[in-house]
Formats: sequence, structure tokens, C-alpha cells
Amino acid sequence: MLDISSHDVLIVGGGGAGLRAAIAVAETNPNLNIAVLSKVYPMRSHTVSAEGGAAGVIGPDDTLDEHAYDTISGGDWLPDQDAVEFFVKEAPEELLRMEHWGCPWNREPNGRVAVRPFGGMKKERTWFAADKTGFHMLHTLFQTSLKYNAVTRYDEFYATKLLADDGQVQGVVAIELASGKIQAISAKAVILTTGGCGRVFPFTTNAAIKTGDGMSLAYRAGAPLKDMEFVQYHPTGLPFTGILITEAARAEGGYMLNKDGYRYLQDYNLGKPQPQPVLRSMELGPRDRLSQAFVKEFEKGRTLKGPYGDVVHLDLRHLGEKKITTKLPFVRELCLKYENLDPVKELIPVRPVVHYMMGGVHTDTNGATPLKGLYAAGEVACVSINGANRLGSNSLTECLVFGAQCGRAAADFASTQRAPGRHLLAQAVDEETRLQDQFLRKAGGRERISEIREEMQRTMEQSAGIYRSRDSLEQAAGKLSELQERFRDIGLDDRGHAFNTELVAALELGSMVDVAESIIQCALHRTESRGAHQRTDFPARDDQKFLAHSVVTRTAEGTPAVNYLPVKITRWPPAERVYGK
Amino acid sequence: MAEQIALEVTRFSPERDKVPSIQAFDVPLRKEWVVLDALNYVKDRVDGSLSFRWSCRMGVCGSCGMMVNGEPKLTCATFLTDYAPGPVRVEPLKNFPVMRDLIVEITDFLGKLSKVKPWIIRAKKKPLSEGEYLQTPDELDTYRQFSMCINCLLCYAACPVYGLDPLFAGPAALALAQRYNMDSRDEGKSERLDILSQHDGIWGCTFVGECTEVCPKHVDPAGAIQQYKLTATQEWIRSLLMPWGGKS
Amino acid sequence: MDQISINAVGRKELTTYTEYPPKGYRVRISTYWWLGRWAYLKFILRELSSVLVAWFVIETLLQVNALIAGPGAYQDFQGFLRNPVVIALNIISFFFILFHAITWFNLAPKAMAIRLGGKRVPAILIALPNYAAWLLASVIVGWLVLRG
Amino acid sequence: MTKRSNEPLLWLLFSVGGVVAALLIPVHLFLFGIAFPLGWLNAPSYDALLALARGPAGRVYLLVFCILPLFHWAHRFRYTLYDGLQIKHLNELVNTFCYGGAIVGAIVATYLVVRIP
Ligand SMILES: Cc1cc2nc3c(=O)[nH]c(=O)nc-3n(C[C@H](O)[C@H](O)[C@H](O)COP(=O)(O)OP(=O)(O)OC[C@H]3O[C@@H](n4cnc5c(N)ncnc54)[C@H](O)[C@@H]3O)c2cc1C
Ligand code: SF4
Ligand code: F3S
Ligand code: FES
Repeated sequence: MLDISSHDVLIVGGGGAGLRAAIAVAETNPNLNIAVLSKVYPMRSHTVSAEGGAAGVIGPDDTLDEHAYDTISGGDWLPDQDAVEFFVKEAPEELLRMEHWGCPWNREPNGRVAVRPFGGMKKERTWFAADKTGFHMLHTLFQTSLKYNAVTRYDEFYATKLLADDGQVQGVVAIELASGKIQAISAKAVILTTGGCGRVFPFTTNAAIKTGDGMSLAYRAGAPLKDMEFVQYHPTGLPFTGILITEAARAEGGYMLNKDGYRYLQDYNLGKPQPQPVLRSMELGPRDRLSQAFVKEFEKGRTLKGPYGDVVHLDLRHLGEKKITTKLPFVRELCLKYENLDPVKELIPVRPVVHYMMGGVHTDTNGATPLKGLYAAGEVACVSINGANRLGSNSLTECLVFGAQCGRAAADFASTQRAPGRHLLAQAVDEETRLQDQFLRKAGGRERISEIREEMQRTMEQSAGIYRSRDSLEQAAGKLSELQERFRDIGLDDRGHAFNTELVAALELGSMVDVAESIIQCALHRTESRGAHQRTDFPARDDQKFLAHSVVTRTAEGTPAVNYLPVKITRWPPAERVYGK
Repeated sequence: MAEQIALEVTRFSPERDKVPSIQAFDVPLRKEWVVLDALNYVKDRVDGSLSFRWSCRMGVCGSCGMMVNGEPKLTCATFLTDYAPGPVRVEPLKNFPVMRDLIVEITDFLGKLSKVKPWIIRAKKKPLSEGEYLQTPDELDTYRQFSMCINCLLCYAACPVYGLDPLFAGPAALALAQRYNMDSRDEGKSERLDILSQHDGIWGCTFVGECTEVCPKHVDPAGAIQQYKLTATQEWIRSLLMPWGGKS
Repeated sequence: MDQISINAVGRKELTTYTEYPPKGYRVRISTYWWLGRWAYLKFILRELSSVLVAWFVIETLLQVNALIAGPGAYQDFQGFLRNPVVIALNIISFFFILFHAITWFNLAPKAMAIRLGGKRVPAILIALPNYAAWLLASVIVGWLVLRG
Repeated sequence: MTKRSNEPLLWLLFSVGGVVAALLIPVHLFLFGIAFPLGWLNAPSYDALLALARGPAGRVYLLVFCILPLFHWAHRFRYTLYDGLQIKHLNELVNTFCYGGAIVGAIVATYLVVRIP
């Protein structure tokens, strides 16, 4: 029989944003009954992979305004400036709170928290825990969350649908992976913190679980997605695996070299090479610019051929063994392990890889979406502070600041609501029938999950990569609707209930195709180049028409419809992005 | 055709099977492939019903622990070529109940983790407005090693004591308890000691030491537990000498 | 391995779920688990060295007893010690106890995280004094006993 | 203390016993158990040995030498029985045997040491 369990606030996603939200709800109103639902055990969430650090103003010579300015210019004037101001103001306090909860931040000899420089930031303001910052933050949050008895965890539950009543979101339907049992979990408020969707692309730093489920859940429930065309490529991923070599490697002084051993970034308006790292210059320029420079170098034939596509080199040798082992031990470990080379003595082959989604579910600064009762925070959401290009180390902080903020908002909202009724059960029964009909009980089904997934990934890489054009995007749009069609004919080998990971893979693929379509549509409509969105047919930024957020909603027919929302400007009028000065 | 290697994996479905069995697949042997890539190859191209956990593929999320030729390993950090010419046998982590194919039940560990109170305990909290707790790099260094645990549970699969007595708190949970004990910001040592000096806590460990040998993150849980025993004994002597409340 | 074929799965079966927590399959540990891995065997041998420790303590107590009983009894006891079986047992004990001593001194640093000047003292620096003490103790005992 | 059990005491005895056993037993065993019986070295005379044992230092030494390693044995053997034979459910029996044995040994040792003329 189908079950329903109810809570006051339900958080879908147990990563940095989700756990921070759960603690915020518990601290805002200790009487609330909180649930955290996650498709993997919370400490497996992708936040665990973040390496470099989390930004927040701490130094005496730094100011909130400078952090805001770096973020806004880094985002090519697309961030909402009220959101950014709120973000930079809350950031130091949130990071400090992590310190009080036990996060092992690196320290200065006098015992104060240490900070390091990061790409696109003019001051040193990135807090770090060696090069495992996300790992330490996630485990600190998870372990701290264990002390709150009000939190019920649904570990290894996969959310398949948002329950909604009259436009108000009141819970989810989820599969308990261990048993295959389908459950309705109702709540007065739901917070989505399901992370990003890098897996839509073939080469990505993102973990297998980053399949855009939350974006698709919200989108299908009628919530708009925002700025989906802005996909961040990180300039330094390892070929084949896509494993990230953190920006901290460049912040500590690493060089980017082309096949002639030349620091090619000087040719792309990023400043003049200096032996020491210079903030907001050369290797410490923003990620979009660095990734674009790679493509230009490739076109000039100045990259190196590798078995997995072209690469350039990241050179850390001059930093010396001591610095590498104390500041970048994980980088060395990863290189030794996966590339069989030692960065102390050898050059690291790197290429741009998909890393982060600037876009996501549209929310206000409280994390509230236009759907009543639905909130979102972290990478799944788009507040937006990242605009057209996120600065490294802003996103871990974003998870904390907006995770907490939306936890508080959802707690307040839930306190005023009555418990949803059992009538939601009917929707859950429908969902169960859908899953059965579409996957488990269906006869036949000729398509394999992996084939559709790979075709989708190839399409996205070719048409919505670092550079895009109308032709490539239109082609991709056609291809994706074909894939949507073929997806309906998917056949599973596994019809069992206990831990049916193939069913999960199918559902994740469904989410990814949704997200891919919204990326393509937004990219097609934005006929300008800004930040991470570069159109070869429209190479200039167009503030007249596009100082605006793309907002994509699902029409009644299931197709995406794109509209625009103005950007909120407070104190920083649009200007040219200047680096290397 | 590229070179092949035989991959033998455990299959088990609680709905269908009474006991697990072994199934063999031929997979390509590629230089850059880890064991996890081979499993994914099978899942994507041969048999989609093969179930296993994985996520980060970079040795940090802790979900892909399995027995590879009898040794507990992170399959995303274990290269296939190290096992050429094969066969490579992949089994679910030892000492845990098998739920499906290569997936084991680990809620036991999560319960134990909560029990050791792995969070900062303080008599009086410092307000945020007063800034951070100062902690020198040396103080950080005393516990950093124990904070590196990714909860992959390879150590539980290697510890015979845990296999024999599932009540034993086990290496990772104890190492994490010690991680907080050694943190200069924490004041919960004696609270944790009350829990962990029971029989199923630190005293269950007989210092087999294999936990440390298999740990992919060099956490050294064996060391953590022995140090903990030493601390517990010191505390015990102290409470003998000062029976009227020498608890620190 | 046979898959459940698609058509064979009836509607009824699909709505019966495995219970939660699902019954996992627990592998029983073999009585001979300690033979399964070289490290486990080493561990068991290390632990069993304690039996030979106890044996030698008993042997020593017997010797003390003989000492109390007078020169005649003491001579008889020396005869007992010359019994090949006893010698063989002692030789085996000797190796076990050497094994105990070496593992003990090597593992001691693990239990003692001694810090000097903010850095953890390397294991070798803790193990070395142990070995030195061992040598010293052996020399003193040897000298005292052989002197007479 | 009741709550915290007597494990710390047992562990302490085990550890100290382990140290004594590691430091002293090898040389004793080599001399008395191997070298003298095989005639590799000249055994001390009865009188010399008695002289060594009867002094206060000799007596204390013998007590330490015998009692602590017995507790070392008791602790280790207890866990070896638990794990090797998988009989943790018989723990009361095992504990009585092991620690009881060590206590009896300690009493015998004390009795003998006191009686050294
Ligand atoms: C390799 C790498 C390095 C990075 N380094 C940095 C850095 O140095 N600094 C920085 O600021 N940022 C960095 N980032 C970005 C940052 O780590 C992420 O943006 C951030 O961690 C996202 O956190 P999150 O809480 O939003 O989502 P996640 O941590 O991804 O968590 C998502 C959660 O949602 C759950 N979930 C998803 N779908 C479902 C579903 N259908 N049902 C149930 N649960 C579901 C998952 O189980 C998981 O618990 C890095 C990213 C990568 C990939
Ligand atoms: S201690 Fe090591 S082996 Fe054990 S769970 Fe932690 S990381 Fe894994
Ligand atoms: S293997 Fe087990 S017995 Fe102790 S030293 Fe490690 S926990
Ligand atoms: S997949 Fe994350 S540790 Fe192996």
C-alpha cells in the first residue's frame, strides 16, 4: 500500500545547501518537524568534491563592496545586485558559523582563519580547508546536523515528482531505493537543494548524481527556470576523467602554457605575465575568459594533441615540492593517481570541462520560487548572484547563505500553514502508475538509457559548448525533441524493486533531457554574447536588449517558452569587464 | 578488438535469490580504466540490472567501496590493469549485509556515527560577533588526519572484530570521535568518553590494525583508537585519584 | 544469469514490496577467518604469543619453586629443562616472544601521539628508545646472571 | 566509575605487562630456556642464583616479571578466544578463566617469592 508521511518542512537534497537549510529551520523554530530527503547519503553529495574554497570578506583591507563588485563584474552585469549585496554581507558570518561548528579551516600562525586568492577576485578572501574545502564543509554540516533530533532523514530516496494542490507545493513522491517502495511525503513547505546538472555534458567535473533532477521537478510542476544558457566551463580539468584541478593551483602561482610553453593568456586581454600570481589577471582571470582563450588557442593550432582531445599545460613545477604538498596535496594526489604524473616535476595536461550551472530554479532573495510553498537554494537555484559567470569560491558560500536564508523563510512560512490532507495520496498513486507503466511493467522498449544519454551529451557539447551559434543550437533543439521521443521507448533490463539503479538512471535521464532542452532554448533566444554564453553569430554584449534574465517555463504542450525579466541594478551600472589592470 | 579482462561480480536480488552468486563478464582492458569504469561498461552496454553505488569518481564521496580480489578498495581509484590478466573479482564490502548485487546496508554505521557525537560540544558558546575560535596550525594539525575520513567503510570491511561483533562501534566512528576530542575548540571529551569507554566502544578493538592498512585517506583509525584507550585510561586514573569529581 | 522476463512479471508481484529494512544477506564469518588473510594470521600469531608468555612465566615460577626446595631439586629442574621437548618448546616460545616484542615496540608509537614543538614526533623516534631500552635491559640481566 | 567499567584497569595491566614481557622475557628465555640447557653458556650456580633472587630487589623484580605478563596474557587470550573461536557469548566463562587464571598465578607467585629463603 502507498504510504504518506508528513513533516513541516521537507528538504529535497542533502548537500551543502540542503543541510544548511535543515539546520536553519531547526534553529528558527525548534518545534518544526524537518525532513531531509536525498538520493545518496548526505555525505556523498557533490559538495564533497569542491576543492578550492569559499569566499567571504575577512581581511582588514577588504570591503563588502569590493566583493560585490568582483561578483557583479565577474557575472558580466547579469547578477541581481540586491541579491549580491545581501550575499556578500551574510557571507563572512556564515563562514564563521562553519568555523564554530568545527570546520577545519586553514589557519595563520596566530590562529586566525587563513584566506587565499581566487580567480576573478581582487582581494584574498577565499577561506579554505587545504584543497578539500567542500569535503570538510559537507562533513562538518552533516555531522553537526546529527545533533538535531527534529531532523528525520530519508537517505537513498529518489524524488520523482512534486505534490501540488491548487498551485501550492505540498510534498514529493519518492522511491525508497532499498525497497523500491513508492512513498508520498507531504510537507507545509518544500525546499529544493538538489544541485546542478553537469552530467548533461560529456566532459564534466560533476559527479554522477548531478543530473538536474530538481530543476526538472520544479519545471514540471510549473516553476520557471532562469538563465539556463549560462554553463560554466572550468579551464583546468583532467582529460578523460574530467577530474578538476582546482583554481587554487593557479592561485598559488601555477602557469597556463600552450604547446610552445608560452603563457598564452597574455594574448587575450588578461594582463601581462608576472612571475608571481596577480589578482584578477592572467591565470587569475575569470573562468569564462580562460576557457574561451583555450578554444582560440586550439583554433590557432597551438594546443597539444592528446588521446582524449586537445589539451594545454598547467605548470606547477616552479612552486616547489613544499608548497605543493602543503597547499595543494589533493592536486598532487589526483595527478599521481589518475594521470600517473607528479606535478612537482611534470606538466599537467588540462582542458576546459563543464563545471557549474549559473542558471536554475528562479527564486527571490528568500529562496522562494513563484510557486507557493516551494523554495530552492544552492546550485539548483538561480537567485541570481552568479549572472553570466560564477566566480570560483562563491558557490559554496552561496549554498550556506541562501540555504540558511531559505531555511528561515520556509520555517516561517510553514509555521503559518495547516498540514496538507491525505488527498495528496491520489497524486502519489498516479505517479506510481506512471512509473510502473513507463518503466517497470512496460512490455518491449527498444532504447537503451546509455545510448540516449550519450547522444544527448554529444549534442550538448557540439552545439552548446563554449561557443554557440544559431545553426548549432537549432540542430540541437531538433535532436533533443527526437531524444525526448525516443526516451518514451526506453526498455529496462531491471524490473526488480530492491535497489533498481537502472530505474534511477532512467529517471535521471528524463531530468537531463528536460534541462538540456531548456539550456538550448535559452541559448537560442539570447542573441548576444555575455559571460559564459558566447554566440559566434552575435559576438557583442547587448545591454539594450539583454540586460535581462531568461526565464523559461513549460507550456501546456510540454514545450519550453522563454521570456525575460529585468536585472536589478542598485549601485553598479553596467560597464566593460576589465582584467589584468 | 582491444584486450579483454574477465570481471566477476556478485549478483544478488533479495526478491529472487536466497544466496548471492557470481557472474562473469568480459570487459575491455584499458589503461586509464578503473574498476568502476568496467562496472559502468557492463551496466551501460551489457546488463543494465547490475547495481552498485558510485558518484564522484574521484575518491572523495566514499560511495564506491567494494571488495576487489578480496581487498576492500575504492573502485574509482583502483586500476583494472593492476589486475591483468585477470580475472578481477568484485564483491560487496565484507561484514555488511548485502542488499543487492554490490550494494550493502550501512545504516548501522550511521547510527554509530551519531552515537559518538561527532560535533563540537561546548559548555559556553562564543557569540559570532566575537569572531572565530583561535586555532594555530599546530593545533589544527593534531586532529586533521582524523578529519579526513570519507566514511567509505573500507575499514569496517577489513576489521574482523566488526565482522564478528556488529555491536562494535568500529574504526571510522571511533576515529571521528577522536577527531573532535583532539579539536582545540571542543569540550566534549568526557561526554564522549562516557559513551565510548563501554565494552562496544574502544575496548572492543584488539588492534588488528587492518583498518589503517586499507584506509584510502590515511586516517589511521587504529592509531586513533589506541590513543583513545590511553586517554580513557588516564581519565580513569584521574578519577581514581580524585574521586570527588576530577572530571576534566 | 537469468533475468525475469518482461512478460513473466505479473501485476500482483509488482505491488508486493520487499519489507523495510529489507532483509540483506549476511555472510557468516568462517571459524577460520584468520587464515583468510596474511595480516589476520599475523595478528592471531601475535595474540597467541601471549600464551607462550604465560608458559614462560610458569616455567620461571617452577624454577623459583626449585630454588626454594634446595640444590637437589634445583638440579632436577635443570634436567627437566634439558629435555628436548622442553627445549623445542622454549625455542618456539623464543621466536613468538621476539615477534611480540618487535610488534609491540613498533606499534607503541601509534598509541602515543607525542608532540614536540607543535609537530608530531615521528614514529621512528618513539620506537628507537624502546629498542634501546630493550637492549639495555637485556644487557643488564645478562650481566647479572652470567657474572656468577 | 561503575558506568565506565573496569576496562581501563585491565588494559593498563595488559599494556604494562606487554612492555615487561617485551623487554625482559626474551633475554630470560634465551638464557634459561635455551643457552644454559644446551650448554652454550655456563649456567650460574645454585648459590649465585639464590643470592640474586633473595634480595629485596630480586624479589620485587620476580613479582613484576611474573605477575604483569600474566595479566598481559589474560587480556590478550580473552580476546583471542572471543574472536578466534567466536565465543563472545561465553564471555563470563572466558573472563573467569583468563583473569581468574592470572589472579591465581599472581597469588602463587607472591607465595613463592615470599618463601624464597
Ligand atoms: C569538482 C568541483 C569543485 C568545486 N569547487 C568549488 C570551490 O572550490 N568553491 C566553490 O564555491 N564551489 C565549488 N564548486 C561548486 C560547488 O561545489 C557546488 O555548486 C555546490 O557544492 C552545490 O551544492 P548543493 O548543495 O547545491 O548540491 P549538491 O551538493 O550537489 O547536493 C545535491 C543533493 O541533492 C540530492 N538530490 C539530487 N536529486 C535528487 C532527487 N531526485 N531526489 C532526492 N535527492 C536528490 C543529492 O542526493 C544531493 O544530496 C565545485 C564543484 C565541482 C564539481
Ligand atoms: S577511516 Fe578510512 S577506511 Fe574508514 S571510513 Fe574513514 S576513510 Fe574509509
Ligand atoms: S582493524 Fe579493527 S580491531 Fe581495531 S585496530 Fe582496526 S578497529
Ligand atoms: S565514486 Fe566517489 S569515492 Fe569512488
